[in-house]
Amino acid sequence: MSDLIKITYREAIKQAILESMQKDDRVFLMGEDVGNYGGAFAVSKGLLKEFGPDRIMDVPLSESGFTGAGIGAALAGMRPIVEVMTVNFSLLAMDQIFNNAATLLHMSGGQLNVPIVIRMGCGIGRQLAAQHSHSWEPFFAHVPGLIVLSAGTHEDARGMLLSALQSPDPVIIFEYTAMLNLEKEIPSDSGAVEITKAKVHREGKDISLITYGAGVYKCMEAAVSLAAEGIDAEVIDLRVLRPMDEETFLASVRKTHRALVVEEAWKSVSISSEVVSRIMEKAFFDLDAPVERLCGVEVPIPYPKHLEDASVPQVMDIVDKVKKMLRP
Amino acid sequence: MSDLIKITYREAIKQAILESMQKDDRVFLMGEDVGNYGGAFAVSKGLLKEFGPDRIMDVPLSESGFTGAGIGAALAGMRPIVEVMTVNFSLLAMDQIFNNAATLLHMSGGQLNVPIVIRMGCGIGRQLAAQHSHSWEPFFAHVPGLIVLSAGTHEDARGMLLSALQSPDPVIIFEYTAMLNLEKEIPSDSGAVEITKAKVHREGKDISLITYGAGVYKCMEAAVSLAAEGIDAEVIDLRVLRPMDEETFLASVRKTHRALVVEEAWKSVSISSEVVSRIMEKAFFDLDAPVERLCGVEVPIPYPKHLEDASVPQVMDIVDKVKKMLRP
Amino acid sequence: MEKKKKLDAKEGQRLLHQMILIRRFEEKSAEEYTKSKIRGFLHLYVGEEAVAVGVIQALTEEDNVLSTYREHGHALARGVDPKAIMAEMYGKLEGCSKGRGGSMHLFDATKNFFGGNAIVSGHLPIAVGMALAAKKQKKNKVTCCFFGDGAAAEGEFHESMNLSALWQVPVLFVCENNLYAMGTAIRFTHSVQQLEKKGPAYGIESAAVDGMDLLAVMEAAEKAVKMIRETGKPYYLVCNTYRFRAHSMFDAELYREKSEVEEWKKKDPIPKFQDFLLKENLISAGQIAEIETAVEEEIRKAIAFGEDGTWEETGDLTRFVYSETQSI
Amino acid sequence: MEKKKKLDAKEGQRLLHQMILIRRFEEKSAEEYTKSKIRGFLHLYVGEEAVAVGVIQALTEEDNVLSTYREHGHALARGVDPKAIMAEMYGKLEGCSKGRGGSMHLFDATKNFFGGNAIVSGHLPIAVGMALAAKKQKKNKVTCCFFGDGAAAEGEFHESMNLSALWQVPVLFVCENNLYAMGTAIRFTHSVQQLEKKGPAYGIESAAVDGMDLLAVMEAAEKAVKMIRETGKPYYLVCNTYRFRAHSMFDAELYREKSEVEEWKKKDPIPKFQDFLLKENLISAGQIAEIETAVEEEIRKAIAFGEDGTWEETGDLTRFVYSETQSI
Ligand SMILES: Cc1ncc(C[n+]2csc(CCOP(=O)(O)OP(=O)(O)O)c2C)c(N)n1
Ligand SMILES: Cc1ncc(C[n+]2csc(CCOP(=O)(O)OP(=O)(O)O)c2C)c(N)n1
Ligand SMILES: [Mg+2]
Ligand SMILES: [Mg+2]
Repeated sequence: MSDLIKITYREAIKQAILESMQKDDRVFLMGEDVGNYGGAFAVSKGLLKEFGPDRIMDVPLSESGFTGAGIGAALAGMRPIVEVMTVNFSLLAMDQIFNNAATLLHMSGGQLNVPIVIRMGCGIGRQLAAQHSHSWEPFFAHVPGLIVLSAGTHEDARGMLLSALQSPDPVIIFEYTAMLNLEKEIPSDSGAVEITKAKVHREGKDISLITYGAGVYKCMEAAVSLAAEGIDAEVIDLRVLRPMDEETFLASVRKTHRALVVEEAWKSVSISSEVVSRIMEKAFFDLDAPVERLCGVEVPIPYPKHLEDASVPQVMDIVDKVKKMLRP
Repeated sequence: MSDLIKITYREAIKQAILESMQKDDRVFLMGEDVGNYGGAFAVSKGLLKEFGPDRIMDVPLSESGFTGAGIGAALAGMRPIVEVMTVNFSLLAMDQIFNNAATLLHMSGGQLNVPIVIRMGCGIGRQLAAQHSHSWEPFFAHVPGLIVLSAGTHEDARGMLLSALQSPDPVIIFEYTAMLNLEKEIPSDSGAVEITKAKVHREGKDISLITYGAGVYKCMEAAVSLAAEGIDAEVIDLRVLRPMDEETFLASVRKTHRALVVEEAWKSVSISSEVVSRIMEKAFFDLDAPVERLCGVEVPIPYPKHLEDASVPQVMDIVDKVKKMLRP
Repeated sequence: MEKKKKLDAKEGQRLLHQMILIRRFEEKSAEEYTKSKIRGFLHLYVGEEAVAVGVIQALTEEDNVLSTYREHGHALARGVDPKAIMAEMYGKLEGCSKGRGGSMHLFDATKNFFGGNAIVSGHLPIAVGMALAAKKQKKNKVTCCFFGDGAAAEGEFHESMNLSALWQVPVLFVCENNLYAMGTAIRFTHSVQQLEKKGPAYGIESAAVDGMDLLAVMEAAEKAVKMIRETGKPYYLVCNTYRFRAHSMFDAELYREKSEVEEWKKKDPIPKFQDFLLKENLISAGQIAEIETAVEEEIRKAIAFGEDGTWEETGDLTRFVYSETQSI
Repeated sequence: MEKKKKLDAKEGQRLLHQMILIRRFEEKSAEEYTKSKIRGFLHLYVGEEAVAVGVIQALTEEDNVLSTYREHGHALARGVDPKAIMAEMYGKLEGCSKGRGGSMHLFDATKNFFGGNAIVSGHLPIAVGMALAAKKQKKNKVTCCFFGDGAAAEGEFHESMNLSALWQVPVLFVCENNLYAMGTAIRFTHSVQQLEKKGPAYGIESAAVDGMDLLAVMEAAEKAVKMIRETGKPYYLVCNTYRFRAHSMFDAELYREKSEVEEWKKKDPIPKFQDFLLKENLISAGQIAEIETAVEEEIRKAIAFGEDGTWEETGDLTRFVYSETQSI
């Protein structure tokens, strides 16, 4: 086995960009402030110097325009990485992503591939208030034709991009801005990762915690606390929000007979709704109790820390909820 | 009780616009081709002549611009009805709807109301292919701050708009273009309708069919067929997709112990996912069998009739599915 | 002037053939629509033939062409097989998009014909991206993008113009100003109606031309393409034209006077060009009759091909939602 | 010229007071940010004071003002209580948005100050709509909308300019061209960098002015507002200015030379205006010192007010997602 290295989430993404650009000269990065500014979150700092302005392209505020341009470039044989600074601004590019990137292959009878990768910062946790704290994975996960990935760990922050660039189909990658500075250990040779499967991060027998994105480390932390109290939780990171790998979490539920789905997005019509529905449909008779959900409160996220914290599930909320579910 | 009149779905909407404009001179209609063309689907035909161009405003192709302008006008005391011709084009206005209309009240600490009504044609059924056949109710139903209505019947096509214009908060109304020519009988004095509750259209004891939009008449028809075979289905029209009235369908499921959720939207991360989840969470122990779903196939809708038909649940699919569920 | 001298008989006849083919093809399509052989939206190009033919003749086979939902003319002028187009509108597997797209979504990658885009203005950013790719790949490839006067009001027009000029990419924007966006006259959609005046705001070389005059369009297009190839910069060409028929088959044409249409029909590009050829002795009356006969035969074959085509198996509905091969 | 003659001592001192208040307020905010009293994104207006002060003094209390996330200056110039602004940034209930919005979302309906909008360009359509409402309501009300050079590249700029000119509504677009959109210099965002040249493409009366010169801005704004009131038409004013500080507190300023910043600091609008007042004997050194002291006191009070403010109860998190009263 290879050595472990300490790395921030930010650095993990950056290395992936760097490596993919070195490997394939069809790859280029375009987005607002990715070049001269060094990336809104300093992810691409230094890359402009390394690759020059043709491959690290600063673009004007024109989300629809440059995302569409990325689609066009992909159609024409390039491998663009389009950075939509954060998901909050992705609505402006939604038409391009949903009506073009997601439909062209099918609508053209298989003629036109759109091998674009769209990365966006996502989530809550920096007191940025209503218009800048969205968790909109559910929108993207609804749309056939897209592959939707959520990088809930450092390995995935690094590996998903590398794999996505091999995909003939459009891939959306959600990155979690609240985790950028977080340091973790990953294998020094960690590279491309599987992008069709969910992952069991911790095995357990009492309950399945099913989550993604910023929920992953939170659930792992909760599982540790729960273990101390004698509750053995299995933690599953969905990773691929579309097409969803249900086998992994169904197998888990068939083993533990109980599940809690945890996500930061608003509760209604969310990823967790879909997970619960699939368990209902395919593992109903394995359940000892109803599956429950801990999700984002359905409110435009407010600015103050205490209200922001109250808007999404925290580790203690997960712990408490599991205890209530198992020891009512 | 009042007389019944025969009316098309189109005429029902038109009467509502007419009546609301006569009643309140703050109301005006704006949208592409609502005036001189008479409405893309002839809904507003004749209204320009009646009310003049200040109140029936043709707008340029600028979905973000004119929807945002509607939000501004609402903030400033008007009661705009913005027609986004069809939901397919709403992505271009999504930022205005989600980041502005839905957030302003909360984000301003209760200072700013946005009493806008946004109507859009929706759904499949006219062989318009991938970019023109979307059912995107799920996106809107995910977003707090919005009231999201689905007019699955002629009474609602007429009544929802009247009620929506009384709301201090932004209301989205989905209208189903495939139903425009459909004639039904409604009470001649039918007017404003309740817009917080789902509706039981048919009582039954064997299974709950939970649906909305274009699924409503389909489920009613299926229920008639099923009745002929001795299966007594209850049919529930969700009507209000956000905030969702769960009481009505939970009560139904507690009675029938079985449910099938039917919708035309793509299956994953949909309205049906949310309904199933709430039943899981709140009526699990009342269930005799897992709740099932019949939804749109996850594919960009193709042009040919046979493939289009195969893309969404048809009456016979519902009948067959229910029979399989009840007599496995 | 110079142009007129250069045109030889063979080329003149070829172009006339194209225009007549488009005209008859559209007339036949309308007929097939009333017979319900073609369904969905059908937007005809009658009256505007000189634009597609005049512009596309200036391109090479390597160049890219993108168009709107009113694209039969562009596809035909591009050399897409009329049989494959008709089969597409019949919804058959032999169609140029395997029947999935219908009238609004003609694609033929072998001809570098990229649709067939039904979201107004949605293909402009894509065109910019394809041109960007050509620049990066150092290919001598112009990307030509057709769109309407209505499209120029969308934000994507602004973003695309700016991006193309900023990046200096070889794209030819062709605005087909037929004075109406559906039923909305240009005076209701643009504050400045000489649409060529929008170009200088982006520093883009711009021109307007009489789109009813094939020779004028040819000359303008050749000049534009020459400049693009020489400088690598974008060019914006406004072709002032008129559609003789309704916007689509759903249009009652309430928004314009019959007399206006009649006035414009006097400028019909086909007799005009025919007369020119006759006057210059580049064609004989007999040769014109031969063209008409040949076109009739082509269309007869196209219809037969459509009729004889196969329906895609319903079981293949979800093919090409994602790619079938992982390497492209 | 004429302007300079008209300015009396009292008014001159009031305006100087405003500029100094904004400057000191921003400096203090930065300080509070480093103390973690203020969180989220913080965008300072230092260097650009003459724009907000010069434009807003030309408006009446009835007029509407909309701004971006860099809006402290506009709020202060508009007369929003500095205490309420500071409390807002402290996240307290006494803030002008009840603490929900923070720095990027200042609102004060009593001052007709409508944000505080953090999606770049998202408020332009809203401004057009408010102006449209004023026109419909026959109110003598100008709507003034501030935005940046970056914003002008967004599609919504194009749509809003066109709509305002088409509809002839009383809106004043003020582009604060500070040469950067975050870290992207204007040469990377606009193909034509004299942004006032964009106005004629819409037939909108346009002008550019030295935004570092209060008197020049005042004169230009007064002329613009006068024209708007007289004609009811939109006006587009570009104020060329510069931000002395980083884009936000997360900005390492890699994209510009220190020397460039120093060069611009020589044009600091505050000493310039101060010198003018001194030279014209409209103020004495002692009076300037008094203003500084008064401002210091105001800011001290604002901080104390913020400190003493109350945190909203977590239980009230979901207040105002929807209105609490049904009639507005
Ligand atoms: C974004 C979007 N909005 C609305 C429509 C509906 N629609 C289809 S064609 C059309 C008019 C377009 O006019 P123009 O661009 O002038 O092209 P023309 O049809 O005249 O060729 C409209 C409003 C659409 N397809 N896409
Ligand atoms: C639609 C959108 N895209 C991106 C951002 C991120 N962002 C915030 S401010 C900014 C730069 C805006 O520049 P400009 O309009 O010139 O205003 P300035 O900050 O210079 O005052 C960017 C890219 C955003 N808030 N909204
Ligand atoms: Mg047109
Ligand atoms: Mg700027």
